Amino acid sequence: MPLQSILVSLSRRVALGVVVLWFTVTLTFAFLQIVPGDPAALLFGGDEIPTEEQLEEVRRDWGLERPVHEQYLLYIERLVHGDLGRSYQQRTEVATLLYSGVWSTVILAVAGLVLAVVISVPLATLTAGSSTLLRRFAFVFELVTISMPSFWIGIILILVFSFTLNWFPIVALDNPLSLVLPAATIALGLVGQLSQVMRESIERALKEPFILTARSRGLSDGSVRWGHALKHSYIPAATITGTFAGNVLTGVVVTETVFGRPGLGTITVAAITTHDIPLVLGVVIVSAAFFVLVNILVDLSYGLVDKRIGSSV
Amino acid sequence: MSRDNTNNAVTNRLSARPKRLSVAVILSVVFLVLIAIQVLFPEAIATHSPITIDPLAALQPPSREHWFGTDNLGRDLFSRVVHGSAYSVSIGFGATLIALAGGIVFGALAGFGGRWLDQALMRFNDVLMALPSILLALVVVALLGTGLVNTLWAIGIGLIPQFARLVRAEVLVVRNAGYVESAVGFGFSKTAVVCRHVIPNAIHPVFVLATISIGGSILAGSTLSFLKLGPQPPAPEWGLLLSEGRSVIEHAWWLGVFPGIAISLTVLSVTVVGKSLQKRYLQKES
Amino acid sequence: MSLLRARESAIAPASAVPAAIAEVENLNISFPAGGEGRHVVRDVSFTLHPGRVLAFVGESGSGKSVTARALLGLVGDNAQVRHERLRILDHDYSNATQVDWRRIRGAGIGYVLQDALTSLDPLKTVGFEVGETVLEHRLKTKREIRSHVVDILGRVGIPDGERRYDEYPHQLSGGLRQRALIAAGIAAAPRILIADEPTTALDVSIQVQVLRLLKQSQEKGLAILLITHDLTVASTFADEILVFRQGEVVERGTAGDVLSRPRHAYTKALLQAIPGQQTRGKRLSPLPPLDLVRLRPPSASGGDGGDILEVRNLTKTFHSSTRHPRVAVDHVSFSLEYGRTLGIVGESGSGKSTVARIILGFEHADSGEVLIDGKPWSALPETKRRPRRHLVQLISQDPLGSFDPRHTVLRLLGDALGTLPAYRNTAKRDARSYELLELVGLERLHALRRPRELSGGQRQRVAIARALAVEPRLLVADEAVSALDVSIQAQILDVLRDIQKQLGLSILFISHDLGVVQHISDSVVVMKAGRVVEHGDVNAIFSSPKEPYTRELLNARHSLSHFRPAPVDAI
Amino acid sequence: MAKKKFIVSALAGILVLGGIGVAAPRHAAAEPVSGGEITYGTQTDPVNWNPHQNNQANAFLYLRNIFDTLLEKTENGDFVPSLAESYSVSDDGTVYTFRLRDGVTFHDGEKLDAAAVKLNLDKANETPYSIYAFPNYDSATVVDDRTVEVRLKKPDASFLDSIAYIGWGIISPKSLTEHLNDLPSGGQNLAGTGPFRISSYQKGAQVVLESFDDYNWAPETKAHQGKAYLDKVTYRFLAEPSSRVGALPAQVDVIEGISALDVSKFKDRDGFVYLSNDANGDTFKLSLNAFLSPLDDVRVRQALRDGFDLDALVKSLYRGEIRRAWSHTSPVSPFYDKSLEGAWGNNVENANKLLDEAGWTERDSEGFRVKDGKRLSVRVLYPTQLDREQRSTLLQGISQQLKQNIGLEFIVDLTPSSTYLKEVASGAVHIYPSTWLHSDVRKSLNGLSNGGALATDNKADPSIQPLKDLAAEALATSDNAQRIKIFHELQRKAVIDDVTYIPLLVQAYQIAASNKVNGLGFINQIGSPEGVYDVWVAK
Repeated sequence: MPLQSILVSLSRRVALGVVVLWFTVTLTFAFLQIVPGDPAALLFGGDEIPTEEQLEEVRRDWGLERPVHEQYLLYIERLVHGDLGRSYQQRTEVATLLYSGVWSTVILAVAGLVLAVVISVPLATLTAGSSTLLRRFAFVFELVTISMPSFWIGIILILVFSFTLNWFPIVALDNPLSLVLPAATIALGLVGQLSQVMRESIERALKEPFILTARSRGLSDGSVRWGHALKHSYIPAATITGTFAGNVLTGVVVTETVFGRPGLGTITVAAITTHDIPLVLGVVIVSAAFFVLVNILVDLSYGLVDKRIGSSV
Repeated sequence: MSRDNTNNAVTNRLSARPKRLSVAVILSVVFLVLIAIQVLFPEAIATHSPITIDPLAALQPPSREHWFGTDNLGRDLFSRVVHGSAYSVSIGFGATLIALAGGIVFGALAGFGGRWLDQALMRFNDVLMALPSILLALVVVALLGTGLVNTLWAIGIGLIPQFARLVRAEVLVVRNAGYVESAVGFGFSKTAVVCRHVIPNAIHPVFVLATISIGGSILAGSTLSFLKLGPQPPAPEWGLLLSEGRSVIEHAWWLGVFPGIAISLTVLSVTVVGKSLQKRYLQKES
Repeated sequence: MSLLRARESAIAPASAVPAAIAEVENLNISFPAGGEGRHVVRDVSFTLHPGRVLAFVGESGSGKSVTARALLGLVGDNAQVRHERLRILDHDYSNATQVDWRRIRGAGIGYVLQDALTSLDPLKTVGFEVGETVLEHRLKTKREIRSHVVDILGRVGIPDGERRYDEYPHQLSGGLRQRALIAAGIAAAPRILIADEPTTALDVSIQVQVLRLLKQSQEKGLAILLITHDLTVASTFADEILVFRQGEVVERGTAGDVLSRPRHAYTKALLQAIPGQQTRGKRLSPLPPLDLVRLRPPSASGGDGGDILEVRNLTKTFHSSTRHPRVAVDHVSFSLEYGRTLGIVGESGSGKSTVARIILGFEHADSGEVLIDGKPWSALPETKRRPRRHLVQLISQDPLGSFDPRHTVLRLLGDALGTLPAYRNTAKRDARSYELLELVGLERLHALRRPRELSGGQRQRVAIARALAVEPRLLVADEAVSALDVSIQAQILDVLRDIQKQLGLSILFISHDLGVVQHISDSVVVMKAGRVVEHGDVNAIFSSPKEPYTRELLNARHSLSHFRPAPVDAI
Repeated sequence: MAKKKFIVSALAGILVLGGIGVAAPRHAAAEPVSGGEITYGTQTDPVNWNPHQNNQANAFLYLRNIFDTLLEKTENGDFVPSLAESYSVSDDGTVYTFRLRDGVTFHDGEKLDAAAVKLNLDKANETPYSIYAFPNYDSATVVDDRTVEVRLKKPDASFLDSIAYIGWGIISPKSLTEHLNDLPSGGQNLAGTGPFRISSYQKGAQVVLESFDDYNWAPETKAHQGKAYLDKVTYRFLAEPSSRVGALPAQVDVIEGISALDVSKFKDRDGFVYLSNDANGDTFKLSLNAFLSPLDDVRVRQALRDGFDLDALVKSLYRGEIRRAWSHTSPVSPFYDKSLEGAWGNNVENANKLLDEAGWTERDSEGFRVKDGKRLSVRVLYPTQLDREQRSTLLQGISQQLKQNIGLEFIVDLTPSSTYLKEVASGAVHIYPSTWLHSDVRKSLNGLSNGGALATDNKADPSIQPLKDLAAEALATSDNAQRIKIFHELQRKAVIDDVTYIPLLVQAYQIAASNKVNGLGFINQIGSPEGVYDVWVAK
């Protein structure tokens, strides 16, 4: 695919992504307007019931007395300038809050995804189309991980590997080992699906004539699997991983809660439960942008792995 | 020479390969039947009332009297699990039904509605997909409040994009299938073709996805319960039981183990059945 | 003809035959899966000699490919292979381990499959695929491999190997792709080459090039095992032919003997089934003619001498966002008289199928018009065309795809009949369906099967029955016999001819196979790149083509079948 | 204006002794050692780090390390110097004069002076910025560099409680003027005068505090003077109870918030220290909306109060680690009315009689009492985020018993805080379970005098005016005995006569630590865990 057409399709996707982002923000904004609860009352906080005058003051302070459409336009205008507003509950820049959580979450998510891939690839490649004991083990392992709520997996991992065996700390965040169990919790949520999908496409590839051709060249079973068939599982695997990565916040919320880790998940739950509209919108924007970005990357990677894509479209 | 019987032999060999049900599928179906009985007749199976408290019998380990032990108020855990099945199963089915209905409407409109409607709907779908499902669920709960029915909506809405995509893709595939063109060639009207051929043929994979997403919905429900955003106590919903049991798992392991096993076995069974349906219906066609 | 000369030089006196480099005696292969066990190869023996070509000929499922794969130990994990002797390149492979097999694959025996698009890994570069064998057997280092591969690519006639090295299979044309596949097969300089249907699915002109390439390798002393369903190809190319049928060798001998003096009835039937000039007006299959007179509609033939189909100046351009617009049909005009057959020939991409789709009303032409029965057709809105749609029916290459997979044959026919006012009644519909099945040579028990459970020939018969059900005037047969084995093809061609003769239907017969077109058509349209190159009576065009392109096509076919088997009944 | 001068040195000795009694470790044997660090597993990541804006008792342990107040409250309710070395009150009780300690600096190098204190007091009384505005605060005046005068609108006995409360922690004027908007999110800009300063803060994860080397102004309530023993403390937020418990001792040195079930793992076990402390302020109780049918009938309220066996429930749930409550007010409060103990509760027979009298005589198919076709039903609204220590389980237990014993439907509605306000506004809520933690006389009185439930439910009702008058009298009087008398009267009214409150649990705080950690304790004023100024680690 020539560079120019890559750029054209890239810019088209980015434009589309911006539209999706804008849609998402608008939808969420609209959603949150219907959610019950007076933001002014939340802003006031405290023990005592505020008077109407006090509420008025707060509303003026935060521009809540304006009509909804004005608030929306103001929000979008600020957003275009990179201003995400200020959290109601924490009275801090939303951007600062998100920034404080985003790296921890990204590290956790990436570690989880990498671990999932590291487990799934050999599991799928070695067991595709075979009926060995390993295949049976893989079958059971995948089904069990698919069937367990991830918070339960997390709790069991903590109990066994942190509190009982003391292999992996979860408290000392500076210790890289503390990432192992949370990453494993995220990974186990993906491993089942990922390796099943990969195995299916590897098995499909193994039935293709080019595999027979490869074998006829004297390649060993291993070379055929790793050298030829594995690559054919890339697209479905990347699709699943892309969807998962876009939706990684879901896994992260649970994992961060169970492990008491900082990050966007923790911020999300707090933002929603306290009805902190600017913060919720901030989280939505960040995760939707992440989703859009990941999917653009995944789409582009298709073309890199399979040259037929892009030239045929 | 009999008419082309060599070819015949080949096709017969391919199509007549016996598809036996595996032990896993049989066990799963049996387990799901048990769950169905629990849902329909919980009183017949439960040994105790699920809500009667008995402070003197609190936190007893599993015994002949209390098969799964008792919780911190002395309620019989087995009976709570039995009664809770209705909640979890309703979440699984309810959310899937919502997703199915929404997905078919969206997907079919996009698949048949022409280019612009398709583009608009699919962009909207992208938006729903870009919203992490947990956020969607959290917002829905914030909007509607907690409780079983709201949980079900919270999960179901999040699943719609998946179904819409599949329905649309299937409709597009089937729409271009040879038999649709052939029906047109015989002079059937567009409506007749859609009703007779497109929908019946597009719906199979959708039902398979539905089966699998029942399990996913049960898991999602338990996650919402864990975040205290699902059904509220004293409902014996499994996720809630598990969530409540987790803090005492070191002292009363049964509270953290049996509800978890109930969830996992149910989801596992649904998944096994779904996968087997997928094998039987989808791979045969491809 | 260089090929012709090459063959003659290869046929040398028996005493000159070099010593065998592969010997197989009484090979038996079965698949014991499912308990009953399937015996796919029975007591097959053969030998391969340097510089000589052995051909396995047979229809699909006859066991020819499996037999060849036994030489590579690639029969399949669950297969049972028994033999009295299996010697390859002076080694006994009776009890060979996987390691032994891997040593001989690629390095000792090269293997070339049909359809390079699926036989080359689409995600690997051509260079990688060709070099893989060499690297696997450590014949070259990674540093040397590039120049070695480029060299081989040059040898198989792929120009600009440096560039091609980094390209992917889909970027190559069909001919180059097949050459690349052969390059991969011979890259490690094996002494035996197995070529399994190496020319199937290629256009005639490219088939010739590929065979020529194989011939060159043979001349350099390679022993070639050619597997083909095409007797013509085998006859041009092979020194010795084994005819396979249901896992057994029914006939063996030199190419000349087998083709000119077939002993076995099966071989004779096969030869007789090959369509072409000499078979015009004759039956290809040994089956009796159908009795279709009952089907004859009361108002059979329309105005004699008139045209059922008239195509005027059709043009169709396909637009795509990433590519240049492609003109698929370019000012095409022709007509078809009542009760006649018009053949359209052309290589892939010539636009013949697009013309068919426009005629069927599945595609809109950019300009131009199609008239059916002298009345507007393509210009009509769909709602107006719908009541007349039954007049034009399609018989496609892939009948399976044209059947709703959920329906039984009975339902398929019933649905079609339901469009006619006379068959609103279910009982009437069923009775008529059974009648139709019988008429196209199927049995009642087939009515309750689903299309998937039928064989390819049976499916095509169902498709024909369904088309006939709605009392059409024009049948469009788009590559209707291309996917069928030669004996089945013969049956279906006979059925089509019976239909035409007895019902007076008109047939538009589209095919890339010149022989088939020559056999069945009254007149012919030759298409290339969306244009009509030549149009006229079939005999005139095939005997004295005016246009260079037509001549080219005919020459290519001729070089494939320089040897025309005499009509069998003449022997 | 006669001034009551408070002589610091005269009382110092007594106060130090008192201080040791509470804050000093019960297990301290060896000599304290300086240096070292600890990791402290806590329940709460503060929503807001600005002390003027934080009302989470579980966050005070961090804030108390970072901020000082003008005065400190002792265990027996007296106020002793902290940043103010002395104070005096005018005779009419409306003017308080504070003399500030010399040489106090903030973490950011600013000096503590009268202007800084005035700024803080003004800010702390400014709404909506502060949530701790004092209703009777009028103004603060800088008299000289080290003297501040505070004027009240009218005498108020609870003023010093606010002065000593962490909510009025003194923040660096630089922080308040230049970084006001950043204070809620913690970090380096949050400068106080306390023994520790924020080294780093990761939202949702942990806050690391380091010793403030200049610190030399500990109040006498502390066990030592000078800088803190520890060089560094890492507070790791572990919201999951099982994580805190599981992480001790291998991964953390100290934890707080231990469920009754987990106590046995640490209490009286080798290698561990376990401390527990009752909270000051209110107990965990049900606030009844006495203005909403059917609770507008006092007989129904009494029946509800007596219709369940609280002792058995508490014992089964908390295994003796948490006590049942008898009064609206915490038993550790000086205003606690001990005579309420054993005076009410678990009288099913009488409860049924009362309901019969009140006309709830019929029963429906589920066994609930019915009157005029209406079921005897009350709705309890409880925000999920307040649900800890199995409180919702306790409520369910009560619900179940009320159904079995007296046929009353007690619907426990758990709701996330985002919908809580909507539910409250709906007006169809009978009962709010709540705890209010403070040692503030005025707040206690407010609660006791509002006739139950939320102020919004009944603030206009004239029937509670006598209560309000009593409360106002208690607040205004300078006679503590009189105040205690009024308190007792109000408690008895609220629990026995009017039944506007049904006390359930005495809120308690727990700390567990590995036994090398010494000097842990609780905050005198409200009873929650104290900062780590006095904590040291045995080598």
